[in-house]
Parts: sequence; structure tokens; C-alpha cells
Amino acid sequence: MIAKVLLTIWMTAIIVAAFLYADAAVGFPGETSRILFFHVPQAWVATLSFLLSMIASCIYLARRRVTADNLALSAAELGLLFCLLATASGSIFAKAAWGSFWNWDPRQTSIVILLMIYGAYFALRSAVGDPEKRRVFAAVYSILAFVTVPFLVFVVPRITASLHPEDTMNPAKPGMDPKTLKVFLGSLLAYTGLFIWILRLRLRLLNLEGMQEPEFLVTEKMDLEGEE
Amino acid sequence: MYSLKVSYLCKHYSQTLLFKDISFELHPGEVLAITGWNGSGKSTLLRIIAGLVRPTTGKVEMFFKGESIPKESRRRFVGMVAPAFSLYEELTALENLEFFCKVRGIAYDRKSCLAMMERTGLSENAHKLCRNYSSGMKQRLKLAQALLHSPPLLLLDEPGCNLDSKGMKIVENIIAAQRQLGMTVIASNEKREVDYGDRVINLSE
Amino acid sequence: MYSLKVSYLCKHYSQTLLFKDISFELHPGEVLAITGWNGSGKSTLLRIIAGLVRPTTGKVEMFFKGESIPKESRRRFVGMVAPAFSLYEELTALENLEFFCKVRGIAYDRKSCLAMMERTGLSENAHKLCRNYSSGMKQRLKLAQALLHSPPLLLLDEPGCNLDSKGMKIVENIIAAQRQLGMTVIASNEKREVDYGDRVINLSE
Amino acid sequence: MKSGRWITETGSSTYLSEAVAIWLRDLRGEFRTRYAVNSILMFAVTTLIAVSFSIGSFRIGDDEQPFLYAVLLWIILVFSALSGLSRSFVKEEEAGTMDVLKLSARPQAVFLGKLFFNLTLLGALELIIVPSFILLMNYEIKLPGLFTAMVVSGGIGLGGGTTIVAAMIAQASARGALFSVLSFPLLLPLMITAIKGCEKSAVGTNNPGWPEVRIAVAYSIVMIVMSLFLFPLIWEESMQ
Amino acid sequence: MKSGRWITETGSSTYLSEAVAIWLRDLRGEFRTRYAVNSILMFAVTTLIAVSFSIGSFRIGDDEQPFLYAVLLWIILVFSALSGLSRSFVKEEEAGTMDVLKLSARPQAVFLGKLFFNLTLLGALELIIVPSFILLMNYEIKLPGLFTAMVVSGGIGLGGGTTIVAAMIAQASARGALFSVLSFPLLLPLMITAIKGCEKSAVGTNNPGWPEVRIAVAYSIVMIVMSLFLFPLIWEESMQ
Ligand code: HEM
Ligand SMILES: Nc1ncnc2c1ncn2[C@@H]1O[C@H](COP(=O)(O)OP(=O)(O)OP(=O)(O)O)[C@@H](O)[C@H]1O
Ligand SMILES: Nc1ncnc2c1ncn2[C@@H]1O[C@H](COP(=O)(O)OP(=O)(O)OP(=O)(O)O)[C@@H](O)[C@H]1O
Ligand SMILES: [Mg+2]
Ligand SMILES: [Mg+2]
Repeated sequence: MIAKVLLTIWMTAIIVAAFLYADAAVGFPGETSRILFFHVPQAWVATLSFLLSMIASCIYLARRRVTADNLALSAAELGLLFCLLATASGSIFAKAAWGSFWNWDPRQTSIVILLMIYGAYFALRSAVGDPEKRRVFAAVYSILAFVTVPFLVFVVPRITASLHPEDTMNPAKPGMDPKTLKVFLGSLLAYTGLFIWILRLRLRLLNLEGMQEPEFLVTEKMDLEGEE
Repeated sequence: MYSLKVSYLCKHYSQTLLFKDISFELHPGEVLAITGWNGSGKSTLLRIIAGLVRPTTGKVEMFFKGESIPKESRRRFVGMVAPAFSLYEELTALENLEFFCKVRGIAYDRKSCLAMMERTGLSENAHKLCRNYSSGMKQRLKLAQALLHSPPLLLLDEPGCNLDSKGMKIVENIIAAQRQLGMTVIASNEKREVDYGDRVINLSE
Repeated sequence: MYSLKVSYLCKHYSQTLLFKDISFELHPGEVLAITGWNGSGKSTLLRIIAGLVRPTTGKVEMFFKGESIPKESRRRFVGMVAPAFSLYEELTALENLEFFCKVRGIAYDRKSCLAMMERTGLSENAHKLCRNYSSGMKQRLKLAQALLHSPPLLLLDEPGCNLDSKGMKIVENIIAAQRQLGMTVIASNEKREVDYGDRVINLSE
Repeated sequence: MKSGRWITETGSSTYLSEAVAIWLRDLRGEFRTRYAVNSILMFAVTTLIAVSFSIGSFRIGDDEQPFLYAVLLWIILVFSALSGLSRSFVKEEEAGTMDVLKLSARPQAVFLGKLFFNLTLLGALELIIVPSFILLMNYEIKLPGLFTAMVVSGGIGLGGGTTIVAAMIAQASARGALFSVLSFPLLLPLMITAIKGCEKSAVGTNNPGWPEVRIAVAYSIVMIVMSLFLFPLIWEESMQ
Repeated sequence: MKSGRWITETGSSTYLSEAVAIWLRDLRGEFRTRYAVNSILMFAVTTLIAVSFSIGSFRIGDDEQPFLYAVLLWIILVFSALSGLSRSFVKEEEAGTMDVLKLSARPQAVFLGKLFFNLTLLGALELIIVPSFILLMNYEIKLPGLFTAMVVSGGIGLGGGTTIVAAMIAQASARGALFSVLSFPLLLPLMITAIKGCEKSAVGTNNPGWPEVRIAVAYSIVMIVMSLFLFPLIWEESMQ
């Protein structure tokens, strides 16, 4: 409860600070650079949750605990959500910065692929009736997908030069404006906190569902939909 | 009223002769049993009668009050069960029956379909997907499908296959009821089923 | 040498309980018969023993000289026939047997495959495509396939289905021979087949 | 009841009501397994993404755009259709339900039912693909009326041309092959017409009477009527 | 014979010999029914004709040609592959032979056998498509060595990336759809690499060590090794 209140206050403070405290970065039209405080943490949280999902999948395959699969599932859901948010905010940003919502910039391409992968992950889950089978298949697929991601990261940027800022405002590099850095790190923290909070809610929900609905009832539902 | 006339049927597959000069006539109330070793051509003969396979020579005619029934309308007169048939696995049993009612042009009536399932002992499983049916339940559903339009000619290829003793009893009842309604041809190797026949044709002789 | 231990097996499909607390042990030379109404779970029980279906609770263990056989090696110990199985329709019968020999890691030997077909009464049809086999011939080929590797545990689900009296005799011989080689579990509703069992488990009780 | 009537009459049911029964059953089966619709749609969507990705990075001259886009759109549509339309017959054959269907349904009703089903699939396909294609590729259409008429009539032609081929190949052994081999030449005239029509709608050439649409409609009618006559032969022929 | 050995030992047969048995059986079945190979090849050939017909009429700038052609070639290859590679597993499932196979074969052998079969199909596909594409489109390749290496390694990657997905979708509903949906994202990195490699071979950029080929080889190895580990889990899981 206290954590929730603190998180709310923190988020509000960051939003206010993003618009009032930090200065707009040079090299970006108008105030557009402020998107940094929302767009990048979104992308970061998405990456984090996909990673978490993959690790949970591995744990599931090794231990076969339903909780691990629940974690993998909810992390993938949240990852997809934040990924969509990052795409949306990026697209709005792209309209302001590059003049069109979508122009197959490598960044956009790779994020579409990421969205496709996790879309496929959910398609797979919905197409397998037996719960245990579904968990194993989903875990296997998420591992396979994760294995291909490094190839994506190495390969896509080679295709064409990207307009997407890579190092211009990279916070890891020295030279970022200290005010910006402060707000940026704060926002990162806020988004991570938000992520953990939603994740725990989702997990609790999944566990409750699992308790009130024994395994075999879940199968039955799928059966009526015509799956195995 | 109806009658079936099979004359000089003969069936070859490539060089091998399956059977030749099979002729018989069948009238309402009669039951004909066909028997013979595995691979002797029982199923093929039934499929020829149903019009699913063409005989090498000979012909199959059906008559209604002495008039020959054209091939297109035969579907109304024949009901058939065979091990090679299957129903739609992705539909429930009731949906299957509903489909066959509609496609045959019988006014679909849920009650009568349910009654048919009752008759074949499936009423508890009417809403189960056929994919999840056990072998015996599938066989019962095939029987139900063949009876939907009360066909004057019922062709039963191994009707008791996969069935338990209750199921066998159901087959017995079906054949008994069919004696009132029309003709029956049974192909089987089960002594019990062959014995239902008033006449027996043995393809292995 | 070999033995099979089934403990507290229980299987649910959705809300319905199929069977529960099935426990038995089987030793070489023994024949166990499983019977019950259509849909009572005979086939499911056999599939669980073979490792094709997971039980809801309970477990199936196989032992060789007291050591438990790991799941990966079980294929060498189990031979199974079931109505839902099919072999490769686009291959001839002999090619089917050849394939199963090779994939099981048994040195393929045309003569012994032909001998197996002889034993199941298929030798005249060894080079026919399975697609063109009659129902009884398919059943015989399934029997041949299950016996290829002389399995210590033979699972027969309705072995006499579609067979003629010669075929029934073949099944009888197979079961008698299996008494010398190992264990047999038969699931059936045919009185004749159930009677082969030293013990009978009735799933409908 | 007079005997002659009893025998030939079809009772209260018509070809249409039986065809509808078959159509609804296919839809229901499709809804449960989602085989055809998914394979068609996903095929279309992935091709669409791939094409838009590969073409998107080019600056295509404004004068070449209408033709190129029309070609791409129809390639996507035709191949997506080819990848899924044969399923409805092939599945009956593979699942072993063909025999029972033959015993219980009249051939014309079967043909119509399957045709309706394929047209439904094509409709769904076009509803999803065409708008996304237009959006993704920034496809400018000057005459939306002509364009829509072309897409609809072309879709009907596709369905009419492929359904009977699907019935033929369901009974041959080399299925996958034959379907494309047999369908594609049959469909080419339609495809060329449709491409021309879509190009005109993008350029803005408004020929009176929309000749391309008329050709497509004529093609569809000819195909469907011919099929209705020929189908019973194929259906009967399937016995050995 | 010691008891422990009896139980775990595989006798005289190895994973490889069993895999080869499965491969040969699939080839023989394929040879008799020609389902997969035909559906793949015909799909590829018709797309090829359509693409070359539609693109052939353009004057594509010489500088854009290498990239565009590479994209088209790989779209044709990948989609043709997606249209047929899932057959070998799906057919086992649909024909009801999966159960017997499960009882008699080891999972790794099954995976390898199916992989070999898919690679054979892909090899046949590439042997036919690539030369015809080059001829039809007048595709000028400056570095045939790099091009060949790219096509071969890309083909292996295609097979390696899709075989395990085929095994999964064979046990799911909505098969047709899922295969493309699941495979395409996995294949995209490979596809992009291969496009880049083919482009370079056409332009004549000879980076030392052919990085694209290496990436494709690495991709194939990683996918195949991962699949070998993961496949038994899927195979076991296929029980309900
Ligand atoms: C639809 C369009 C866009 C998408 C999908 C997108 C996606 C992403 C993603 C996934 C990241 C995380 C990268 C990482 O963690 O390494 C990111 C970072 C970032 N994006 Fe975007 N973006 C888009 C448009 C834009 C635009 C138009 C701008 C500004 C002109 C922008 C500015 C940034 C910046 C500054 C970063 C941080 C870079 C870094 O970490 O080095 N993005 N974006
Ligand atoms: N399409 C075909 N091509 C070649 N031979 C065929 C074909 N169909 C059936 N046969 C052969 O015809 C013979 C008779 O088959 P049929 O199915 O009629 O036998 P059956 O008497 O019903 O046997 P069972 O008792 O086993 O059911 C078999 O030997 C079979 O191999
Ligand atoms: N995947 C499944 N989902 C739901 N129910 C199933 C499934 N598989 C089987 N069942 C149900 O389990 C019951 C037992 O089936 P099983 O095939 O074991 O019966 P059986 O005893 O072999 O019957 P038969 O004598 O007819 O062969 C049936 O009611 C069947 O509908
Ligand atoms: Mg028969
Ligand atoms: Mg059973």
C-alpha cells in the first residue's frame, strides 16, 4: 500500500519534472526531445520483461512449476504492452522528427519483428488446448525466439543507415546534461516500479485463476473451442 | 414397395478378380447377409450397391413400385455404415446429425435427432466433439447417421465393430426395426450378425 | 525378468472422471484383460500404459530385473495395437514393416518380415499399398507391426476388430505365444477375447 | 403421393438450402480449427509486410506506381487464395468424410456450398488485405467505386475459378501441385483484367461501363455456370 | 548381457541410422504422393512467373536492382518453404501415424529425419528456383561463390528454423496459420542476412570472410542444436 502511494507520487513528480525541470535537448525540433523520458523507459521495460519471460520459460522447462509459467506469461504480456507503447510513442515522435509515422526505419522494422514474435507466442498459447502442453510449447518457442534476437540486433542495423538516435542522447555515455540525466534515471526507476507492480498484480490474478479452476477445467474450455 | 435388384455384378482390381456374377433381389422386410474372408470383397460389394464404387460389369437397380429410381435420387433410399467412413471430427455429435439432416433435405428437428442419439445410446455425449469420442461411440454415431432418413435400404458393413454388448443389442434392434421399414444388407464375419440374415451370400465360396 | 507396475492411476477429462485408483502388477506369462462399456476408458488406460497419454495422477513403471526402465527406452518393451492407430497408407505392407524395423533399430531382414506377414496371413498381399487394404487386412498388419520387436509387453486394444475367424485364430495364437515371451494386456468387449485374460479388470464397475 | 413424384422430387428442401447447410458446416468447422482462414490470412499478412518492407524503401516513380501496386495487390490476393482454397475439398477426402457426403448430398448442392465457403473466405481475405495494403503502401486511388467493384468481382471470379479445380484435385493423388498448376492458367485472364482495372482506378481513367469489371463478372458467371454442369461429372467420377 | 546396458543401450542402431530410416520413408511417401514437393515447387514457380511478369516490365535502376532482386528471391524462397515444410509432421498427425511413430522412434531421430527431409525439399526447391530466377530476371551476379554459399547456408537455416516449429504446430489446432505465424519472425533475421548477402554478391562487395554466410551458418547451427535439445520436450508433451 505504501509502495503504491510512493509510486504514484514518484510518477507524478517525474512527469512534472520531465516537462518543467529538464531542458529540451539541442538537435531536436522544439520540445520533442522530452519524449526521451517516456519512450526510452518504455523500451527498456519491454526489453526487461522479455528477458524475464525467457528466463522464467527456462525455469519452467527445468522445474515444471506452474508459477514459473505464470511469470513467463505475465512478463510476456507486459512486454508486449510496453513494446506497443514504445512503438506508439516512437511513431508520434517519428511524425514530429522525421515527418511520417512509419517509414521502415530499421528500429521500426526490428520492433515490428519483436511484436510479431510475441504475437506469435500468444497465438501459439491459444492454439494448444492441453495446459501442460501449452506451457511447454510456449516456453520452447520463447527460447527459440530469444535465440534469434541477437541475430536481429546484429543484422538489422547493417541493412540501411538508421535515422534513429543511438548515441546522441545515450545516457550511458558521459556528456548528458545532468538535469536531463537525473529526470531520465528517475523515470527509468518509475517505469521499472510500475512494471513490477503490474506484474505482481497479474501474477496474483493468474494464481487465483489457477486455484479456483482446477487444471482439467481449463482443458474443457479449450475442448469446446475445438482444440485437442 | 421398394426393391433392390443386383444383376451379374463383377469386380476386378487390376488383374485380380474380386467376385463375379453376384445376382440377387431384395424386397422389403428381407435381410441379406454377406460374408467371406478378410479381403474377399464384402465392403466393395456394399459400396457398389451404394453407388460409391463402379462395378466392372453388371448393374445395381432400385425400384419403387416397379419404377426404377434414377441415380440422382438414390441418396434418399440408402443409409450406410462402414468402417472406412468417418463423420466430422470437429463438430459435436449432435451437430453432425443436424448437418446430415439438413443436407439430406429432412427438416431438422433437434428433438428427433436427440431421440436418435437416445436410441443409439449416445444421449449423454450429444455435445461432445466427435474427435474425443471413443471407438464404440463413433460407431454408434455412424449408425445414427445412417438411420436419420429412415432409408428403405440399409447397408451395414460390420455394424457391431467396436461395440459392447449393449451396442450389439442396439444393432439387433435396428435390424429388427428395419424389417418393418425396408431392406437390410449386412456384411460381416461375426456369426451373430451373419445369422440375422434370411439369406447369406458367402463371397469366399 | 520384466514386470509392469501400475499404481493408483486416475484419469479425468474435464470434469468427468474416467477411472480412478487402478493398480495392478503384471509379470511375464500373465495376460490381463480390461473390459467395460463403450467409453469407459479402456483405450485410454492402454494409452497411458504405453506412455501416449498422461494420467491425471498415479504412475506406470516398468522393471527389468528389478531396475526401473527409463521412459526413453520404453519403446523397446512395448508393442501396441489400437483401432485409432494407422500405418502409412502410401507404402506397401512390407515397406511399412521394413520402416518400423529400421526405426526401432532392429536389423531389417526381409525374410523375417515376410515370415511375420505369413504369421498374420498377409503374405499374398505383401506388396499391395496399405491404402487398398481391406479393414481386416489393415488390422492384421497392425498386429504384425506390434510384434516386430518381440515386445515383452504387448498391448492389444480390440485385437479381433474387423477380423474373420482365421484372423481371430491368429490373435489367439499371438496371445498364446506371448505367454512364453512376456506380458499381455487386452482391452476388449468380446467375450472371447476377455476370456484370454488370467485376470479381468472391469472399468464399468 | 404419386410414385413418380416421390422418386424425383426433392421434397421441401432445395439445392440452395442444402448448399447453405454445407456452407454453414464448413464455416463452423473452419471456426473451430481455423485452418484455411488463418493460413490464408497469415500468408497474406506476412507477404504484405514483406512486400511493403521491400518496396517501401524504394522511391517508385509516380507514373509506375499504379501499375506496380495493382500487380502486387493481385499477386498477394491470388496466391493467398491459392494457398487455402483447396482445403475445403481436400479435407473431406483426407478426413474420410467424402463418402458419407456423397451418399447424402446432391453434387450441385455440394458445389454451391463449397463455392459459398470459398467466397466467404475470399471476402474476409479482401476485407483485411485491401485496406491494409492501401494504408501501408500509401496507394492512392482516384476512383474508389471502380476499385471496389474490381476487387469484389475479381474475388468472385477467383472463387468461381478455383472451386471446381479444388474438387478435381481432391481426388487426384498429387494434390498440392495440381491445384496451383490447374488453377493458375485458369486464373491468369482474370488476374490480368483485374490488374488493369485496379491500375485504371488508381490513374483515374474512367472508361464508361467499366469494361474490366464487366469482363470479371462475365468470367465469374461463365466459370460458375460451367462448374455447375461439370461438377456432377467430377463428383460421380470419383468412384473407382 | 548386463541388465543396465540392455535397458539404456540402443543396440546396433544409432540415432543417425534411425533418422535415415525416417528420412527415406518420408522421401518414399513423398515420391508416391508428391504432396509437399509439388505444393512447394508449384507455389514457387507460379510466384516466380508472376513476379517476373510483373517486375519484368519495369526499368529498375541499376543501382536498385541488386537489392530488389535479392528481396524478391528470398521472399519467393521463404514463402514457398513455409507453404510446404510443415507437411511432414502435420501429415503424420492427420493420418494417425503419429502414435505408432511415437511408440517406435526416439525423438532425436525423428527430429533429424524430418530435418533431413525438409533440407532435401529445400535443396530441390533451390535447385529449381534459383537458376530460373536468375535466368528470368537477368540477375547479374558478380560473385557466384558468395551467392552460392549464401543460398546454401540460407537454405539450411530455413530448414533448421522451421522443423521444430512444424512439430509444434502439428499438435496444435489452427495448423496452417500457425506455421507461418510462428516461423516467419524466427526466420526474419536469417532472411535479412541472406538478402544482404545476395545483394553484396550482385554488387560485388567482397567482404573478407563473407560475414553474411557466417551469420547464416551460425544461425543454422544454433537453431539445429537448440532444436535437438528442445525437440524431445515437445515430442513427450504430445500426449494429452
Ligand atoms: C516508431 C518509431 C520508434 C520506435 C519503434 C522506437 C523504438 C525504440 C526502442 C526499442 C528503443 C530502445 C533501444 C535500446 O534500448 O537500445 C529506443 C530508444 C530510443 N529512441 Fe526510439 N523509437 C522510435 C522512434 C524514435 C524517434 C523518432 C526518436 C527521436 C528522434 C527516438 C529516440 C530514441 C532515443 C533517444 C532512444 C534512446 C537511445 C539509446 O538508448 O541509445 N525514437 N527507441
Ligand atoms: N482401390 C483398390 N485398388 C486395388 N485393390 C483394392 C482397392 N480397394 C480394395 N482392393 C482390394 O479388394 C479386396 C477386397 O476389399 P474389401 O474391402 O472389399 O474386403 P472385405 O471383404 O470388406 O474385407 P474385410 O473383411 O477385411 O473388411 C482387398 O484385397 C483389397 O486389397
Ligand atoms: N481428448 C479427450 N477429451 C475429452 N474426452 C475424451 C478425450 N479422449 C477420450 N475422451 C473420453 O474418454 C472416454 C473414454 O474413452 P476411451 O476411448 O478410453 O473408451 P473405451 O473404453 O476405449 O471405449 P470403446 O469401447 O468405445 O473403445 C470417452 O467418453 C471419451 O469421450
Ligand atoms: Mg470390409
Ligand atoms: Mg477403445
